[in-house]
Amino acid sequence: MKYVLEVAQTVFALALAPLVVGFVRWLKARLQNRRGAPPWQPYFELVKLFGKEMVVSKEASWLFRCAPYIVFVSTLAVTFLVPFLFAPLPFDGVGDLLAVVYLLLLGTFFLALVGLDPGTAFGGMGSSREMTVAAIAEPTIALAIFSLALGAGSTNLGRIVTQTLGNPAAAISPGHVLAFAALFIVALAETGRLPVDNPATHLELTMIHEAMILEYSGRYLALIEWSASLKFMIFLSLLANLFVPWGVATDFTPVALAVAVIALLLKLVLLGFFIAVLETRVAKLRLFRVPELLGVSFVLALLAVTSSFLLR
Amino acid sequence: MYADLFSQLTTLGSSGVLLFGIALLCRRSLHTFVDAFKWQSLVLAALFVVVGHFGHAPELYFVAVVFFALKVVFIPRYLERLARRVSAERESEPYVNITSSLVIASLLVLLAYAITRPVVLASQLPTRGGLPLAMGVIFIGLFVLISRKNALTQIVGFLVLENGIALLAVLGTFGIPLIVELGVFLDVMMGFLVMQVFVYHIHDTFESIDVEQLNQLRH
Amino acid sequence: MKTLFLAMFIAYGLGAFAALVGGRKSFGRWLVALGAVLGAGAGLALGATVIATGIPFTLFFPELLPLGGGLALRLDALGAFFLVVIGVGAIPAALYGAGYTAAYKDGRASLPLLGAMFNLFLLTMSLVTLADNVLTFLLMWEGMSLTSYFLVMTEAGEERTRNAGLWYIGMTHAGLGMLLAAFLLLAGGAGSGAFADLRASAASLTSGARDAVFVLAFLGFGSKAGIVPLHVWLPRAHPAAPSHVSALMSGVMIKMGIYGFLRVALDLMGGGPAWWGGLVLGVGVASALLGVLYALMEHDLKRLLAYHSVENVGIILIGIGTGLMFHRYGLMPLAALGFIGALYHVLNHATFKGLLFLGAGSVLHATHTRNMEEMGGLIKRMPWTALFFLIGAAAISALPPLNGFVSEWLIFQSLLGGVSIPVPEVVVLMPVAVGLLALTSGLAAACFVKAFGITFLALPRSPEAAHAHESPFSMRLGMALLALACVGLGVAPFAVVPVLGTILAGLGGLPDTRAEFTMNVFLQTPSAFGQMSPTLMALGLLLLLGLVPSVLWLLRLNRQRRLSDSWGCGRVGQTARMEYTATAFAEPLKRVFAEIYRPMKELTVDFHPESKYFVQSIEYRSEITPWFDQALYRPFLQSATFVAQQVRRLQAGSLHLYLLYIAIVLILLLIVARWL
Amino acid sequence: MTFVLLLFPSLLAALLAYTVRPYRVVVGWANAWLSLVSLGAALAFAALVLAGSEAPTFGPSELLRADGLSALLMVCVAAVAALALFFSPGLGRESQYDGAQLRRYHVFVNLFIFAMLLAVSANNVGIMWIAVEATTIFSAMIIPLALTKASVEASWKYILICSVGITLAFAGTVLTYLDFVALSGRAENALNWPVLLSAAPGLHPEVMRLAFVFLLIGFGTKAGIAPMHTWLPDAHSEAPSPLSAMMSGVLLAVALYAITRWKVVVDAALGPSFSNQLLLLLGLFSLLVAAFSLVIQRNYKRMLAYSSIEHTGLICIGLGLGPLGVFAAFLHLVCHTAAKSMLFVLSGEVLHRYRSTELERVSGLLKVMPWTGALFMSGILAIVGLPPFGLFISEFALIRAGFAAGRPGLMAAVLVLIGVAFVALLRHSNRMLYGAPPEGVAIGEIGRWRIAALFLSVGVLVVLGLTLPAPLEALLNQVVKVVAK
Repeated sequence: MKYVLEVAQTVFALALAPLVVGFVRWLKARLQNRRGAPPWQPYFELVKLFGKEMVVSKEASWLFRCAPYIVFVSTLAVTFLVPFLFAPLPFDGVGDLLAVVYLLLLGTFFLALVGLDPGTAFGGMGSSREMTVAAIAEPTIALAIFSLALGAGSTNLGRIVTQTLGNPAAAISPGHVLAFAALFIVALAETGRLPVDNPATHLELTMIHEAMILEYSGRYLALIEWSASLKFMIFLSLLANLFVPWGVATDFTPVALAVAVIALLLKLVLLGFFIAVLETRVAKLRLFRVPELLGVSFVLALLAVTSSFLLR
Repeated sequence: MYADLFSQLTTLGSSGVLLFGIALLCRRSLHTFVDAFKWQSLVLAALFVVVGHFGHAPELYFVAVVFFALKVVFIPRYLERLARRVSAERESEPYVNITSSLVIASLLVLLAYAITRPVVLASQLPTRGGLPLAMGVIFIGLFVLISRKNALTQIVGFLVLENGIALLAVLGTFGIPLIVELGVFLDVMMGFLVMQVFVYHIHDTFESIDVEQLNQLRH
Repeated sequence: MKTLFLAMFIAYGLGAFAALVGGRKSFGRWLVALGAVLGAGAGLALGATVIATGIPFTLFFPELLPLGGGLALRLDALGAFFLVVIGVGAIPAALYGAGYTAAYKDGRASLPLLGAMFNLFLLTMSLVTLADNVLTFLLMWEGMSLTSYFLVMTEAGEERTRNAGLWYIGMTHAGLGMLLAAFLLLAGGAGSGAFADLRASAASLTSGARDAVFVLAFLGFGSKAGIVPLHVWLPRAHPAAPSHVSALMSGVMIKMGIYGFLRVALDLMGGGPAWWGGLVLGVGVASALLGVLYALMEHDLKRLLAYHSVENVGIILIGIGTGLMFHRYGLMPLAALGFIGALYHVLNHATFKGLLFLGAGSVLHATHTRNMEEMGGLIKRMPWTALFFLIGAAAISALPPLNGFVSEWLIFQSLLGGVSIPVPEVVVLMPVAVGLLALTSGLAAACFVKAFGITFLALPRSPEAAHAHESPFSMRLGMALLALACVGLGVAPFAVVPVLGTILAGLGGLPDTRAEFTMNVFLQTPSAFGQMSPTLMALGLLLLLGLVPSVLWLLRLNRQRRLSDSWGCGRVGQTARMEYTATAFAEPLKRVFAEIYRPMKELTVDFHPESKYFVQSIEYRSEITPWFDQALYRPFLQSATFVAQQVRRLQAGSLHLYLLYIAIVLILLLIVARWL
Repeated sequence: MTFVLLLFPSLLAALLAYTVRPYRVVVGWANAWLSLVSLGAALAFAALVLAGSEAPTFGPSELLRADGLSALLMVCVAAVAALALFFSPGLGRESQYDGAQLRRYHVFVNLFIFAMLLAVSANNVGIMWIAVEATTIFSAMIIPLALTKASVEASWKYILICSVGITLAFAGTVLTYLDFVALSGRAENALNWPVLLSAAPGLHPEVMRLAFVFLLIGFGTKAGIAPMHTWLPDAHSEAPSPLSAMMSGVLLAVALYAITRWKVVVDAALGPSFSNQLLLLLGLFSLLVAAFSLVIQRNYKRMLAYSSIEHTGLICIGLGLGPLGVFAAFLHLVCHTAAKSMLFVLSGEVLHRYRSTELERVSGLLKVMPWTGALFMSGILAIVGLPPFGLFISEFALIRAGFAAGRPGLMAAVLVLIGVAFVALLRHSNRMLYGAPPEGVAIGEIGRWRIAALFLSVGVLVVLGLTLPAPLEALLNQVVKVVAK
């Protein structure tokens, strides 16, 4: 029974992901007092893309054709591990926070490879910058995990959520707050949001994530767009549920599940609003200033660890 | 009286040998060089006879005769012939001028005295007084070898060194066992012959017997 | 077990003999490969039986090496594990070698010597794990270095190889000197030097002597393993050797350094003060970070892989360092976890580094060049090699379904476990180590995207790359075996971890952790701090990978596919010059870590004679020379040559000077004798 | 009787070479086969000593005596002599020396061997000194076989430095005899070694210290201990290779034998500490000088000469490290003799083929003469102390003795210096072995028999490397019993 709920939760997350991206885009448009496309616009794009034929470059190899599936599958696998609605997930033992990070790295690895495959300058530039950002973001994620695990006594996501639910005082301890800030910056870097990479443009100087998938079309582009939005959704819900776990259902009664869904939606809206405001306020950083930003997040994470250790 | 006459005679003889050694240092021309050596060997042969007589060591007489034949007659004659044959020009300027080499020689003799103090105490023979002088001759022989540039003078320096040791032997032990003594003389003679042959070789290949040119083989 | 040992010995011996007799003919080359495979197989079996039964295998020849107390061989669990690692590394390399050495038929290198030395190298390396007294160990150790030196010098035609060979044998000899000093200090001079006596006398050593032995052993074994300050020979020697040999050297030989260090630090000395673990951890982190940083900047494929060996040895040392530290504070289960992570990474590194070097070897075999800037598009001409190289690259970047991830996860967990160390200032060290290890794995992923992307994908950048051909079957077979091993070790760690537990049981007081770390399919760390099941994860990924395309197929979505040019901003015709090059790929990271690299930049612009505004040519040169050579080795070499110059002046050629030497020494010694 | 068999063949060979006016090849071969007779005698002595019988003596007032120490050296000398004679110039293929030179060579080389054998078997210390002096004189005659500026200079320096050195040793002998006379009056057989040894405890310590300094400097010059080593590189690089093989391999060993004989007497007189410190000091200095002189070297014969100085230094250090050290030192001596004599003979072949002793002009040896190249490489690997060969074992034993004698600091220095010499030697020999052969050098192997003979010595080295044959071990134990009672 629990496994059916688990699959249901994954399908729910899968369905919700494009909406979250659409909502943020719509909100940003509104803030720049533009009418902007409706929040559910991404669904139309996905349906359109799935219908179109795939144009593949002559130089590309078999890797080009199967990479989208790998990227999508790896992101999908992560959704099985992340506690969107209820905490003690049946698949919790299969992978912990480290596994989540490395699964996402698997996706980025193949995406970067595929950026190089068609042999265009854009692809190369995109994958080079993507891997630079990913490499420098790694230590911050590891330290954020360290501080969380320290507090909860285990790196498994379910245990962390239940632990923080158990003693709410821990949620507002400096360790958690600093870790939240660090993880927030890294989330922006990983999902290609504004200060690090501009998701809305095709200008080769400013696009990192877009550059790699320039050559894709049709079904492949749909899969990659969907996994990108899913990744954005994962990071937001991680930020939400690990640090503000109230509302996550611990037993499987329908009422608790309903509460969990509403709580999740509320948190996502809140975070989406915050990101939209941030993106309209701040301009894109020059590539070689990104390491300084990630350096700041690294120091935050280090402080999180030491403080959570000293106050234990 | 009998004993101290013997020791006085031996110290006189050994100081004579030392004097000729030092004389060797301030000689310019080759001929006078060889003469000094000849006289030194003569005094040494006489010393052999004296020690043989007083020290009741009859075989020393035979050794003295051989020594005389070798070091006074045979070697100087060959040296003269060599000097004429190789027409050694005037002895080229030694490394150290005469006065400072004399100062060094005296220092060496003083050092010899200091070093051989325990040897003199250890030996009970009446002739022990001359031991430091013998060590002095050894050091001076070494100094001649180092300071002279001419190959011939180096051979003479080597022979003076040998005289010093022979003197040490006769004063300290009234003559080492006969087989060894004869063996030593045989070696000295062969050594001298080989060195003499080499001087001819040097003369043929280097046109002069100044050892200064022998410095191509380095590092 | 004795028959297995004899089988191994005879197989290697026959292999070497066959090489000497008929090395040049292809039949001879296959015999050599067969001898090596059989020998390695017998060694593997011997190791497996010793691990399975737990009874150590001993053999003693008193009349051989009587000065060192006889040729004593004893294979206990630790040695057996490394014998298994040799087997795992050697079998594919030998198969690969049969095909690869065909290239030397044109007389560039002497095949009989290569074949014979290959077998002897494997034999001496296996005997290193079996040695049970000081002289046997050192003899086999130096024998291993000597045979591998000959292997490195097979292509001794170029000056670069000779230089590499000299660096290699010089460094290993210095290492041997330190090991000799360490062992003799440990044995307290007297005694036969058998490891059993060493264990006994180690306890009675003063703490100062124990520290000296530890540092000497660490430097001696570290120089072979390739830790940072002593790694300079590794990027020179490994690329110079033929690829199947460098696969063996990188994958297996540097592990002998780890084996030796574990044998001395853990088994003979039974652990020591906390700063031992701290030193190993510090050097491990430094090696890992600097290894990957310099690998990023390399565009010679084999040098890149050699620098990665330095990085992975660093990771192994991190595992050992945490293990030693926990051992010191009595947290035995965590100590066992650290060592298990290290040993697991030893096995994994042997597989994926071997695979990568063999892949690089077939690329070299096909394109006759090691420079990545001249490759490209090989995936279309060498599909199998590309697939195997991709598996290797994914494994080394610790991506989930493969074995790199499992051992890196174990080492991360042991680092995270550091929290329970009572001493606060040591614990602060842990998060820094975690951060740097994560940075290293991130950079490794970036480096292998560059390595695989530039070498195999996009358009061929040179005619050789354009005409590359797939490598023969034996080479692909070797790579296939290793790829399978990578996937197998990645998917089924629950089988391997308990075996590692039995190996470490009782070594230096470690508890038997056979059942502690695995619960049927799951891996978990002490006090259930971290739990993961790579098997289920791999199954899940596979299931989803099958599910998603079938769902799309069921929905009858549009499946046409049309080939056309890739987007070039409207310009017609795409050439290889438009692609990203390896240097360009690594340029952002070079700019980020500029102060570590301190790159030498040189820009020369010569203007048109008439006017300053027109430029005839701009030349930009930027080079990165590892500053170890300048900072550490150059002054050492300069001082040696300076002293040599002074000593040379001693023999100045003048006879009088020589006689003066004798006189001075005589007078000095007389004065000494007389008065002192 | 076996003494006659030991000494007489070389005299006979010298006589034979002298009488046959125009030199003919048959004389060379006869000498070579005669030398095997003395090798047999030496082996007989070794067997005799191993059988545990009292040391055999011979001649008026026990002139000759063969105990463990001298038996070991006899075998070494006779073996290297046989090897050298089989490779002497003038045997077989054309040689660059004319008839007269060859005749002079064969006369004096056999006299040289006779002198060495006499020195080793002499019981009387004076006779030992005379024999060592005789070796200098005989070998000096044949260094300048072809009269060139370099060989004349080398031979003049050789004869002068060695004669001066040896005369100082004679001064030491006289001082000891003087002390003996002061103790118990003149005696005909006073200079016999057993007599001297039994009287040693009574001798005056101060005089014996002076005497040992003279002896160490004297025989040290012949042994090539720094700073008296300056003649060695010149003499060995200019002499014909078989002679330099013998000089480097065995003559240094004979001088070290003499130093050991006297060390036993001096240790009996004033305890081992004085002689050990001197030996360690001079040994370390010669190791230092040799190791760093190897770093910048342009002539491969001089390179081998400096490596002999390095190994002499090692043996001296071994002698100064107590009984374990003496065992290691003499094992090192045996291994070094085998390796160095082979290398010098090979360098002769290389010189004959490449016509130059300059390192720059010799390259691609493995391509020009594969088997000789392989032999040369194994020789270099042996003297550098790499495993399959005996020197690795003896260096291990030496350093273990050092640690046992409580001198880790000194051993660390020794290890560093050995490392410097290791890298330097390998750098030069790699230059020679690999690379492309210079044009104008004929490709082709030397005679099959010569390679077989040299493989014999490689075989000896490998056997010494892997195990220690029982007779040799027993002989070495006898030596240790004699030397470090």
